[in-house]
Amino acid sequence: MAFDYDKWIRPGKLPHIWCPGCGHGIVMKGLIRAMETLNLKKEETAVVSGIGCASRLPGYIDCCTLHTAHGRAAAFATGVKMAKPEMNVILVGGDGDGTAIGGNHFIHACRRNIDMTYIIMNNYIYGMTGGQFSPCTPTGHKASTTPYGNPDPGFDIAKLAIGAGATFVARGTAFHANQIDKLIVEAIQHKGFSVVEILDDCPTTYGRRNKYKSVIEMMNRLKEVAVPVKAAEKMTAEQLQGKVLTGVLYKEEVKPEYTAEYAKVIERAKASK
Amino acid sequence: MAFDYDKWIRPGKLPHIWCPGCGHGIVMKGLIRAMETLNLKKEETAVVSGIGCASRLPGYIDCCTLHTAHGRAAAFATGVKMAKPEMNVILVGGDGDGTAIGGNHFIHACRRNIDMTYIIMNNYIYGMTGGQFSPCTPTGHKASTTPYGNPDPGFDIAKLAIGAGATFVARGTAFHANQIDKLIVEAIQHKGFSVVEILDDCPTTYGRRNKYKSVIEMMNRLKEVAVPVKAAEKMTAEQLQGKVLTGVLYKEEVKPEYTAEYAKVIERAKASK
Amino acid sequence: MEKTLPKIEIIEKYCKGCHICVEFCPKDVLEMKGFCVSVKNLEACIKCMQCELRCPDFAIKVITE
Amino acid sequence: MEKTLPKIEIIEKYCKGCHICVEFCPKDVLEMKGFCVSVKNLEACIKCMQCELRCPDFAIKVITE
Amino acid sequence: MSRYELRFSGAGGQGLITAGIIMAKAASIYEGKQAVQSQSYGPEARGGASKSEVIISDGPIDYPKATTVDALLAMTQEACDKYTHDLKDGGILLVDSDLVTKLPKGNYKIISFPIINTAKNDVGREIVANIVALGAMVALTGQVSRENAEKAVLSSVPEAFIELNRKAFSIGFEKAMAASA
Amino acid sequence: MSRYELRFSGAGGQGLITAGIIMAKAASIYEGKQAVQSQSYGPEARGGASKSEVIISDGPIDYPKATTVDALLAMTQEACDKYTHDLKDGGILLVDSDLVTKLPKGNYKIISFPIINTAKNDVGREIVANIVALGAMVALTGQVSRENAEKAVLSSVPEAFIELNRKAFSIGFEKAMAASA
Amino acid sequence: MSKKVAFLQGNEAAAHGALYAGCDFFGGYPITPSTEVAEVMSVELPKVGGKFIQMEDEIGAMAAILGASLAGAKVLTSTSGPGLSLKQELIGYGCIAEIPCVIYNVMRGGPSTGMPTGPSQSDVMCAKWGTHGDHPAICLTPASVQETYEEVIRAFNLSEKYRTPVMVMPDEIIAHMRERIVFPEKGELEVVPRKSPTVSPEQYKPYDTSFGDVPPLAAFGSGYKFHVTGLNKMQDGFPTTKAEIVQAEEERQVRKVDANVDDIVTFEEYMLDDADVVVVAYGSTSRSARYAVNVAREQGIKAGMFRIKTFWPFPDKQIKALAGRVKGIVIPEMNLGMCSLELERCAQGKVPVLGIFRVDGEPINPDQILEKIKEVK
Amino acid sequence: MSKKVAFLQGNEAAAHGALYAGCDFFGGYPITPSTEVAEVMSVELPKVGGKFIQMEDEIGAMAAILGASLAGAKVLTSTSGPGLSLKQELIGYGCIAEIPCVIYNVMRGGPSTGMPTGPSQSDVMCAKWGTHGDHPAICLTPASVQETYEEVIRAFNLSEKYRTPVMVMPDEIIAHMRERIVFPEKGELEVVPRKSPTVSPEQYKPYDTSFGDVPPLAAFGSGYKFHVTGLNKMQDGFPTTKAEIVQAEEERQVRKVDANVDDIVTFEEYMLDDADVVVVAYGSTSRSARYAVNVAREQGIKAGMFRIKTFWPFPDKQIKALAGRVKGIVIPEMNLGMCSLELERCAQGKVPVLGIFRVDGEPINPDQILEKIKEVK
Ligand SMILES: Cc1ncc(C[n+]2csc(CCOP(=O)(O)OP(=O)(O)O)c2C)c(N)n1
Ligand SMILES: Cc1ncc(C[n+]2csc(CCOP(=O)(O)OP(=O)(O)O)c2C)c(N)n1
Ligand code: SF4
Ligand code: SF4
Ligand code: SF4
Ligand code: SF4
Ligand code: SF4
Ligand code: SF4
Ligand SMILES: [Mg+2]
Ligand SMILES: [Mg+2]
Repeated sequence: MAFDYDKWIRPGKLPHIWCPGCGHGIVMKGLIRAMETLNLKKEETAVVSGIGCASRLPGYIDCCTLHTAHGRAAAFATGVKMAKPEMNVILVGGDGDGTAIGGNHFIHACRRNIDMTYIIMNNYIYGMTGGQFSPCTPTGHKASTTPYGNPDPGFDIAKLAIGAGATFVARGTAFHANQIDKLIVEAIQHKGFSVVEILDDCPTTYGRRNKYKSVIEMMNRLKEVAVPVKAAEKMTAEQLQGKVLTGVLYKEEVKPEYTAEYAKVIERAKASK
Repeated sequence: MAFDYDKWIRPGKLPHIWCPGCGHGIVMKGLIRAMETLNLKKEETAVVSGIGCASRLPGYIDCCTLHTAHGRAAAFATGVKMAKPEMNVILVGGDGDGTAIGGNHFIHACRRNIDMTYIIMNNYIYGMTGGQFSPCTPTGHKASTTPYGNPDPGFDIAKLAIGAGATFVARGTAFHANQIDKLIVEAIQHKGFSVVEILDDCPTTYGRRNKYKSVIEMMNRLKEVAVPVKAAEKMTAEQLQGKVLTGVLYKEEVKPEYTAEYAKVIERAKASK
Repeated sequence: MEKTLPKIEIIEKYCKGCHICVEFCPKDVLEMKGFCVSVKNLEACIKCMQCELRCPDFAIKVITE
Repeated sequence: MEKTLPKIEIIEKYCKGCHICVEFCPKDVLEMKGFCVSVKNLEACIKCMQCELRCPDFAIKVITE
Repeated sequence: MSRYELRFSGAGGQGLITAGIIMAKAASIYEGKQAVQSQSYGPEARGGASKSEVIISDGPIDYPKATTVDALLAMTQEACDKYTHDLKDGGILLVDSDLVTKLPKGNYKIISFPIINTAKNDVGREIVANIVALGAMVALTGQVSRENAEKAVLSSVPEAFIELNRKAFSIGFEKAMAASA
Repeated sequence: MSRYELRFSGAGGQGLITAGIIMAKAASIYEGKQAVQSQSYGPEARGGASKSEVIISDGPIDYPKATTVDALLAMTQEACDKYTHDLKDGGILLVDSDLVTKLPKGNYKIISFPIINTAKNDVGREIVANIVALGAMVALTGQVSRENAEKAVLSSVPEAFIELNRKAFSIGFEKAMAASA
Repeated sequence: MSKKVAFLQGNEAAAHGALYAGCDFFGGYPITPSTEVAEVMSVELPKVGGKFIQMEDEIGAMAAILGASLAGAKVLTSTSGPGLSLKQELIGYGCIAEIPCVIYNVMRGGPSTGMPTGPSQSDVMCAKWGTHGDHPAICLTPASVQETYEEVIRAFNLSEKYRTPVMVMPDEIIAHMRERIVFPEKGELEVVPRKSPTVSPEQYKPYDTSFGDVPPLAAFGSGYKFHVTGLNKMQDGFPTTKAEIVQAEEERQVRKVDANVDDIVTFEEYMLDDADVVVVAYGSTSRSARYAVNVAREQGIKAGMFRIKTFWPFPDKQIKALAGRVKGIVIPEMNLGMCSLELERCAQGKVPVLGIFRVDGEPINPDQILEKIKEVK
Repeated sequence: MSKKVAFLQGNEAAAHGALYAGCDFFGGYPITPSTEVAEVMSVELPKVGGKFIQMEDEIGAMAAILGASLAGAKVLTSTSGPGLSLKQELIGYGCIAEIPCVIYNVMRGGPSTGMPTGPSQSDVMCAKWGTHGDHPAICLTPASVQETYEEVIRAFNLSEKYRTPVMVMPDEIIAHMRERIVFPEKGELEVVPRKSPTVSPEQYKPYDTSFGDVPPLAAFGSGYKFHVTGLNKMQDGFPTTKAEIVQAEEERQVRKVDANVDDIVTFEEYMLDDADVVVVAYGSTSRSARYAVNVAREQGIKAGMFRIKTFWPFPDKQIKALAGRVKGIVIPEMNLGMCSLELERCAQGKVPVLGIFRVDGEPINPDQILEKIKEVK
């Protein structure tokens, strides 16, 4: 049976604004399937984003949705979650939004380990503003502001999140569409701050400039570079050259979750009265 | 022979503003010894800071010194270094300045791997504003804004820097005073972004609140928790419980340095004319 | 055993003509017609749902009962 | 062999009386006098420079020739 | 003053902004007139309706946006519906006959031919439909000479595509002449 | 109006802000007068000179800062040098006799005794020198009753230190009475 | 029964005022000279089940309170100059998305780091004009510890009533001086609750002007689901670029405040009935002004004071009326002339506006004001 | 020899103007509708050995240009509303530390994210009042592509001459429209170099007023060593809280600009000689205004235009003079009335100020202005 996406999409809001072949739509579908799997209550679920193409996602989802300012999703969401810890709080956005201007809020959300799930749609570029390089654009690649090839090294978002203290980090790709929901389900179920990076593509501003002839070519690249963590264990460093690990990259359950810790502060404070 | 600190200190600027027993003075001395060891040219050396007690350091050093705004040292310094790549650029500041408000500039300087050295004086607290907790305050500890014990987990600055892409990360303590200059020397010599975290103490706003009876007690704690990386290799996980590794924690020399990469951009651009 | 054919629903006003469903259909069931996808060979469909899964635009549904 | 004694210079207006030099002198050469450090037993000094190294305030120098 | 207003409209990605720019460039750099080009676009830069406006005049141009449009190109039905409202009485309306089937009521000089298809079939690349359209607009409006317009086209495209564009321009120019004859 | 101005000055960390606050509290909460306390400090909050000002009045207090000071406490020479300038003619000046050796010229009622040493030796803890000084200021200024001031002291310190502070206050009060007698 | 009294700093009073107003979320980042607010909130909030969070910077703090407010909390942040500048982008977000919140900003010496421990009044203009774009502004400038307490409560009320960010801006003198404060009983002062929707979740629109210029705001997690954005939006909360809608919505956002100046603007008139010279003052400077006016009266000069309690919206009407009645306006400010420009605008050339401008970290003393009063002929 | 001409967008012209002025460092963060500036700079700067860096956010971009300027570079950043708000804290830093830099801000619909692709003029007030604390402000509002080119050059010149941040603020229409531009020859337009110290490094003080209100600025790495801070400072650059010094330095910082309005303020008078009605306009709106004035003249109405080229410092003197001469002032703005308030202040009640305020993302068209002109009786 066809999956009933409509149940989660606000009536009248499609078609969405994304370009033909933009990966963000594929990620949105994965998120919807995950929400359905978990049977989330729409009224008890907040979907929060910053600004960017990816950040337009909340407008389509029939929940409590918050399209904040560029880079600020994690900080707004922290406020929502602290005020209403019983809500499911899901953050969505682009690589630029999350790791450039939003980098500080991102690492601090990781540090606090507050129970929210952050889905980063990493298309290696600032799509919305027309294709300037982002902190995730690979070195040497072309963007509208790197006419001579990008001199900047890119972030490894997963490594950054782990370094900052996140307790669940996963990576998928828009090609591996049927895994997206599974990663998101596991992330939402995780008690603590979880990061799900989905590599996807911006054919419009990134693909053309970097000589990808079509959306399909870009999709196939995702297929080729991805190596599931399990498979990678059996591969040599050489074989892993240029590859990107996918699946659940990191998970720990020792570090306490932030709102639960704050509940204890309240207890202690009340006891002290 | 007594070390001639005066050569590097601006006449008439001592005594400095730091409290009795504040570790920042010890770090400043280490920095001066390092500058002397490397025989840096004062006019070719910029010392850049943000705002905070630690960030007052540049005012004392007889170089090109820049006391910027809270959290912005790394971004200002990036401008200085890009404009004058031949200068030595040294950043100094507190844990709050560097990892709270300055966290984003910090991780991006790590990512770019721009040839500067960042000395973070980590006293686990916002000293200058009177002892509110910082992102480095240990969980459970007392600060003026954590009357019931700090619910926040702290950053591991070294882990964060490595996660963000820094290529040299070291840690020392104010107790191990004679190692400070050695770490800084190695950091400055490293071609790329180097981070030197020095654990020191704020007796005034942190010590008292957390029941350290004296500056000496705080110093001795630093002595006890520190374990040199070499020594740690031979220790069990149990033995390492509650310890902090010191020495050069991470070093890699593969990632290209940023200003050198940009020089290549200039070459390519000129060639394209 | 008779094979039941699925109903492939295409929402034309959502389809942006990106070709993804066409390319990733293992049985070459679909084709582009102008800017929009259309079904060229329903018989061949094995209901693998790849097209529905991959379409970024919610424009194609494979209805199987 | 005669031991040459160092000169221990204390810059009173820099000293903040933090006790660090006193406590970390291995030979108990120093003591606090009011808010400021002073030398109590120069003879014992082994010129280890610990006091100079650790003083956060540039207030004590061990001059050895 | 001799203010002449053109509007190039269609869907995002059809290259109409470029067409407008080339027209304005032809007027202002090669024809010795004055010209201003401007455009507007929504957040859906790459879809939805898009427009590019060109004002051409012998003297200085103050207001850079259209007041009453002298000539309108509409490459989609949506654009035609949306942007005809201020086309002046007797103004020129050029449409792609395949895509714009519902023509507006009003006293317009309507010219229509299958612009995209011409690009695809006659020139060989759909992507130059905007230059076909431009050629047609140059022919229909007479604001710049064919030569100057061609110069503007050729100075605006990459070396490798010069021939393609020259061809597109010419065919557009000719088709319009024929269609309006 | 009965505006009375006090200034507590000394080095950062000597607890003079606290002394000022307690004085003002005594006046405003316990004595039924009105009082405002304010302070100023540099970036060197924990060193350098620091001051705390208290205005006491029977009616509303507009300007919250000192205009001409009625009574000044100076716990260091630096503070004495810096803050005496607007002490009024005939005003009260209380100093720590060990630390303030150069007394200002002018027509002041100067009272001096070794405040810190009193705290150290007579009370047993140097840290309560500020309360010793406060006791003395209460005695010298007569703006609040001894009882009300004591109440203010006791309501401002942690339970465990009540006795210590009571003692410090009393000794300060007595010493000042004796010194000014 | 006698009321609870205490001897508090302005900043401490502010925190207690917020608690009285029902504040249950504080997001902040420490900065001198406002830290005491955060410190008190960190102690008190969890006692009543509220949340205190120290964010990574001022932008994060502003974002957190906006998020919490949308989740139904009554929210406060506190800061000072540099922090206010950093918050500006998101203050604009609060304005366009119409999210109630209170920003308590202690004015210290600027620009930039300036003089962190010195008082100033030089943030009053950026209270209105700091963020880009058109937006409403409400800013209160209390002049005593008690008033700081009360004005923070009023700020919460105005913020809820008009669904917009409200600023309270004491100068450092007010923030740090200590005075006796009398706490009102519960119920004694008005506390305005958030206007919640009366319609069902299906019918709810977050900017539904059929309920007037200030539409009810539902909370996330309360059974309502809706969309909030910082883009220009329609009544249902979704973005639009339709010219008519954008114009209408922007105008409504500003009108909410402008059409209600009489409800919002408060001031105090002191000895104005027969005054020839009026000192216009706000914050701590008004205390010096009152002192000076009293002395002037003693000397037979007909001076009076108009004390601005609500700096924004500016009391245009009142100043215009005054300008027609007096011979001169004296404006002492701890800045280089900000209120002064507004007064000139309102005075319309009818009377001279004489400024006393200090930015040296020292208070303006009564003598300076008295001198200026005497300059008015 | 004929000059080089091109058909460019305002933003592209801005980048080329900067290059003409000797800009050799650009630090930015992309934002619609200003991205073309960064894009052109990323292509052109390295060709001449200059540096282009894309920072992690607008705050970082502002910090980077300030750092680079201290290291001797001529620096530019470009942004739009939300970015301008974020830069505010560090703009104040540039003011107090007196660091030359040019901020190019394209005005789009606000507040907050607002309407990123729609034009507006609603950042003009935050150009002056955005950052906390007292500080000087220079802001230019060009009205054509050619003028954008030239005004960016002038901005660099003013920035160096007065050692202070200078803003150039085209609205989105000017930024994105294309016109023919004629490039000046090298040497044809004035390019003001930085005033470098004439004294030896030992004698150098970065704020040495013995050289006047604008002391020479040495570059890091040029043999001079000195200290720079965002705290109130002495002439030698070190922090102070001494009242006299702070007051004097703050006043000097503002006086640098205020005492030189005649050098800084530029404007255009169009048909004003005999005008009864004056349309005051700036940026793209002035083009509609000129059109409307022409039509009005054709219809026998004595209309004229005063075009503000330098928005800050505001042309107080000129407007005050005009107000005494005309019957009415019409001010069309793409905001809800900002310049309008300044005009009211300057008009001092002598003439009515009639505003046309649009914030819907559409340009103000000549008809609207004409209509308003006719309202003046
Ligand atoms: C404060 C601020 N700065 C800059 C922008 C401009 N801006 C909008 S989206 C964006 C980047 C988008 O990139 P990303 O987050 O990767 O999302 P994508 O569009 O690629 O999906 C930028 C720079 C803005 N809206 N606000
Ligand atoms: C924008 C801004 N926000 C906040 C502050 C207040 N502030 C000054 S220093 C500081 C923290 C200092 O802590 P840290 O960097 O750890 O240095 P320390 O004083 O502990 O050495 C804060 C929060 C400020 N000056 N500017
Ligand atoms: S510009 Fe790129 S990221 Fe944005 S919608 Fe188009 S393809 Fe997607
Ligand atoms: S407050 Fe703490 S960090 Fe600051 S100078 Fe004192 S001891 Fe050092
Ligand atoms: S379900 Fe599978 S086989 Fe059938 S059309 Fe879709 S992709 Fe092709
Ligand atoms: S994948 Fe979807 S949008 Fe793309 S062509 Fe197929 S149906 Fe159309
Ligand atoms: S040199 Fe060593 S032994 Fe001598 S006084 Fe110093 S610490 Fe003591
Ligand atoms: S360590 Fe330095 S400051 Fe401390 S007591 Fe000794 S000399 Fe004085
Ligand atoms: Mg992206
Ligand atoms: Mg610290």
